[in-house]
Amino acid sequence: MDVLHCLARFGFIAATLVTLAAAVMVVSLRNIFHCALALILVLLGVAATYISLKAEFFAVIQILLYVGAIMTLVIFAIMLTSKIADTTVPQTNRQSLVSFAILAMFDVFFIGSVIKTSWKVNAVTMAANVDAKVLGMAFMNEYVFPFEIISVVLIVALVGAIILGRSDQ
Amino acid sequence: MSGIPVSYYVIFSGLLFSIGLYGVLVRRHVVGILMSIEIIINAANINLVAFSRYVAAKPEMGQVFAAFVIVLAASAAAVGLAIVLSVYRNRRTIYTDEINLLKW
Amino acid sequence: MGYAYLIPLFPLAAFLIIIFNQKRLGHKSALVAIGGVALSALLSTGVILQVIGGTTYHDTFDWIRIGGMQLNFGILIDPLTAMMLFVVTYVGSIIFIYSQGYMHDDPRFPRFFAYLSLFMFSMLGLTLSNHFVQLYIFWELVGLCSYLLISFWFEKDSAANAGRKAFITTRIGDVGLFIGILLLYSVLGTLQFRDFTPEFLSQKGAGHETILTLACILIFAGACGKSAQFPLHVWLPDAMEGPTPVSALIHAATMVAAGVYLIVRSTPIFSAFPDSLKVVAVIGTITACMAGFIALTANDIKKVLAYSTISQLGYMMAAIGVGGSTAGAFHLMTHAFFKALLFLGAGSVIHGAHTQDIREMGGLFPKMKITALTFLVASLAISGVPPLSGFFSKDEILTAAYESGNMIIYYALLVTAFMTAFYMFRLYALTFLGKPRKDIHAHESPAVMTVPLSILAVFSVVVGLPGSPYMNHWFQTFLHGGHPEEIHAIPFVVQCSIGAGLSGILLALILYLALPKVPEFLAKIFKPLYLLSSNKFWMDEFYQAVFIKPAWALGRLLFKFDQNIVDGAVNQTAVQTLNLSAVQRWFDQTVVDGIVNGVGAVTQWTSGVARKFQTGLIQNYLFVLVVGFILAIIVQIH
Amino acid sequence: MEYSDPIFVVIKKGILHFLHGFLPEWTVVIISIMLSITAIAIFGPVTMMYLTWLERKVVGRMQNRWGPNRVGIFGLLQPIADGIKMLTKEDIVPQDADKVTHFLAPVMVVIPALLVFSVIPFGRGMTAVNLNVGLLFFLAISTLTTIAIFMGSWGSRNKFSLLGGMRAVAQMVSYEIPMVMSVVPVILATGTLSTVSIVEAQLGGKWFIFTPWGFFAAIVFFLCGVAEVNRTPFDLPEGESEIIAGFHTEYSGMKFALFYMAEFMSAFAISGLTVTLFLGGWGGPVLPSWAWFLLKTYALIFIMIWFRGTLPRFRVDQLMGFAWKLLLPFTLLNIFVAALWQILPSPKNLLVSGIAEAVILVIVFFASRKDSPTKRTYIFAD
Repeated sequence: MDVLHCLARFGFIAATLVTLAAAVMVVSLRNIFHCALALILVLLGVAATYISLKAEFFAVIQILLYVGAIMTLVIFAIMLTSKIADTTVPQTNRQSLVSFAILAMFDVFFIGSVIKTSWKVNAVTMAANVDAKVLGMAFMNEYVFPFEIISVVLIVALVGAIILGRSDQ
Repeated sequence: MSGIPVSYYVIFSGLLFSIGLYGVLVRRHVVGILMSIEIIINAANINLVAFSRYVAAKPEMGQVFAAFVIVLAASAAAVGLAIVLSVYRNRRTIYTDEINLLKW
Repeated sequence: MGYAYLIPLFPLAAFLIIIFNQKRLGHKSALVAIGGVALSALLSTGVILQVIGGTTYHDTFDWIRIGGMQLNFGILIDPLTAMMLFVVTYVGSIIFIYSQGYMHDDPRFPRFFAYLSLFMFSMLGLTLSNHFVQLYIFWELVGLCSYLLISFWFEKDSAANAGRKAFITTRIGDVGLFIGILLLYSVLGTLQFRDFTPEFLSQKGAGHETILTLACILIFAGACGKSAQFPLHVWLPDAMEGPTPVSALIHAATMVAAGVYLIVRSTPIFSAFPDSLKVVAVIGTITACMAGFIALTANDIKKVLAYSTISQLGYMMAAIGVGGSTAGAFHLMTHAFFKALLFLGAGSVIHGAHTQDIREMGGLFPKMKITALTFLVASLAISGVPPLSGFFSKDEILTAAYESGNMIIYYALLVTAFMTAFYMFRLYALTFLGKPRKDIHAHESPAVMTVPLSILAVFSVVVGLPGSPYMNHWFQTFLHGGHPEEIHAIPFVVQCSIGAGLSGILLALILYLALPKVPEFLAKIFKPLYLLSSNKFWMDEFYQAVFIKPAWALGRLLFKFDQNIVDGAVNQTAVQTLNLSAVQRWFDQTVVDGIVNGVGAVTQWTSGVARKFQTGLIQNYLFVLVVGFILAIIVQIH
Repeated sequence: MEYSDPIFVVIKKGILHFLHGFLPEWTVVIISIMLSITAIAIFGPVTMMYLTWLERKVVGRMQNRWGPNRVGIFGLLQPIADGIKMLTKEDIVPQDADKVTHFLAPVMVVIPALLVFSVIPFGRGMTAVNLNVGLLFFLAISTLTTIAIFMGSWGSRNKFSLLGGMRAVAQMVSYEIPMVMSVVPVILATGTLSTVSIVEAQLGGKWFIFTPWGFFAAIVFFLCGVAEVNRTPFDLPEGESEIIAGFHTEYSGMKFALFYMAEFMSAFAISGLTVTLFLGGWGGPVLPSWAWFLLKTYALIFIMIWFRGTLPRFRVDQLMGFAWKLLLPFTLLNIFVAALWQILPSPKNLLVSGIAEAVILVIVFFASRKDSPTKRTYIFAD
């Protein structure tokens, strides 16, 4: 079975690499619509990552919410605002190089420190599989208060969005 | 896939995060910035889920909070895009460095 | 009897309901108003029955507290209040019903009923109030309502002017009333009616007789204003410009009676200071005579009634003045009924004949029977023919006058009684009897108007009986709160009054039916008198000359003064100021501005430097933030 | 039955067992996966081809025509002919179209349509992948179609395409919500998200469509499904009479065929899922399970075609109003009814929830009828 494991791990690594590449495209492409498509790719890659973490439910939620809902919103917004594919317009401002340098520095440092640390692995959580039922229980029992709060927040945000987006005539 | 060490996920999310941050710092297009923010949020979520799987006290903890984060991201996207639209309607531009009324 | 509080509130509610949706209600508003007043009539019936049962009620709650001084609202229900309630609510409801027919075609129908309801509310409030200030408030409200209703047809200049006149004239009296109240408070330190017991007055008012007398006279001045007594009576005849139901309700039955009510209410004070009573008596008598005399020659049906009202009010005042306050109150009640009846009858006549000038009428009897009959009843009642209500009350008054021993007043009143009978039947003859002088297509009014007439007729027959010797003056006893006052009818007085009444009636009928030439002839003979009467003693002209013209003159004078002296002074000041400021200007521009500009320059320079940091690009800020954040982490770890 | 029912399973088993002899273990696993994939990859297109044939036949009969009847007996070979034609047609790409997007769109649109087949239980033990979140997986994947359609519509720089795309996205996003909501009662009843166990919960004729909530939920779900796959009366995105062909105006040849295929496959998938959720899946007497499944599914597909033959097209505002004002509140309340059904004892719950259902239906209907879309007021045109 180790062959399968190798394959799976290889696939997973490929997925992450694709995701990163897509993310780079998101921040670098000139055509904002292509950026949106790349972002979709990123989100799918993240979903794959979730699957690799045995959080299938969560992966599906990711697709349903992000790809289904949020991305549609984003694309709509892109459509409603103009000059999408006008590649003559510079899409980055003047501080791109310096911030790139800074962030690269940061990443090097970050990766170094992450590798240096030794993570202790909790066997119990490794064994446990978290499916919809468990999550539901968690939401309804010990996280019920934040759950309610978050739903209120959501409603408020949506109402606000409607009021903001309403055209004036 | 228990073979993959947690540090791998952490690095992955860190890179994703910094890419998103780069986008936020650099993009002129407001929607671009919003998308970069989505990337950042996803990076954070990956961390949550990964840690909830590897080193958390309870297995579902991280996922619960990741779910909260997703909801917040959704509302942020909704409000943000609504703002973008109204700004575009009033100022006819969606480039951040042209929306500088606060300057003086 | 706490529910007495509700009595005024029903009309108020009706007012609010109607005024806020006139369009929607339309003619239904009349029903609302009638419902309101009917409900309060119901409640007040309960109150009256309890009072007759012998209970009185006094309740009060805090309204204002200023330091030691405290004003409190409340209601006081005693026999007098009960009587007023009876009059106001019953006459009121009847007139409401009547005016539904009378105003039927008016475009502002709902507003009319709104105003009526408002008036009802304030009148009831006035009746129930236990306190001079409260009474004053409702007093003014009533005045306002009368103003609104007199000038209800404000398209007519005459109506508008009449309204204004009424308002201003009564206001003169009201100022007096207000000052009077203040004086009372300053001396006695209380304004609640029930505190004014004789002993309280005697021991508290000792040493202040003059002030208190003055206060009484001032209060009486207020009463004069409201119930059109001699100097201030001029507004009432003009007030006839308003719709007839208004004249009936406000200017015959209730509001003008408010003055009398006020005096009766404060009889204890007045009787504590007899001089004031004398004033009341004199004024009352003068008013009675004069108004009656004017009424002899008035030709407008409503004017005649107006003047008769004035003279009857004078009657009541005189009665109070000579110490027969119960007689006054009694007459107030009877008069309210038959005078309301008279006015409504007049209204029905006007409604049918479309004219107000009695010289154009005549021979209306066959055309409008019910109106004519009820009118006859009322006329008989007012001219004091036994056993109708008017007789007993008037008889009471005459008796009181006789007993007071002041023969001038007595005979003056007697003459007035005669004149009353005379002009009433002159009016009646000219209007209903004889043959039509002009072909006016008169027709009987609808049932909604005639039925109230009939009801009122019945009332004005029977309402006198409680005070009559047959029921051995139950009413007076009742007013006196139980313990009876001995009233022995003096035959001489009775004969006199009957004689006066009947002779007046006969004379009038003879003169105006049998030999209609005579009146002109008489008018020619007594030219001066006739002129005096028909020009209403030149009262208006007199006021015009004595008060209004001088006021204008003074105004012009003041204007001139303003123009020349005051403005001159102002201009001079201005010029001087200019000179001074020239100096200051120089100082400012050189020294002060120098400093200010210096500061400004410095600030500008520094801020020019600081401004470089403020790019307005959010991403720059964010960038700095991120850099700082990363540095912080690194430093934290190493 | 005993032998005909698991026939496909048996075949697969056989193949695997045969291979097991000489191949290493992991290859066998991979091959077993491959087998399922191939099965689906073949099944999908074939279904699509014969759905087109079926549709043309049925609509033809409804319009009193014969429909395709030249190529092969009953025109059974017509789809193949069409396929050949499609493949040989010239592939036109508009000049300043966004090449990449324009190319990727048809591919992207087929992928989800094929993926969803993997969780549909075609018969006993005939589910490609028995995910424990299968149902949610189905819904999630089917939303990807939206993006694909949008890519196509935007990629081919064309007003009508863009309009079609806009419409498509708006419509799909709107109808997704009542769709998911109408599924919730089923999850409530079965307590699982796996399609297989949902079907097993309905075995023995306990179909959810026979419960009050299930009945209405099924109707709503099916309608939303029809809207999701943009078929009449919800076919605004490709309304020929309004916007030439909507999002696939600029597509020709195989790309167009792919769009077409996607549409029909998702139509099949939706019907299949409706069957799975409410009509007892492959459960049924006598016939083998897969036969039952196909029977029910084709019945539903026939209804879809029937719609197409009968109903006129919605208007945009009517469409939205229908989704947001009628379906959404109704499905929300429906969840409560399902909960009632769950908590009450057996004989009582039928009555109670039935009454509740009726009341809710009436209320929602009248409440939404008050402001049901009337004639549009044109803001810009005059």
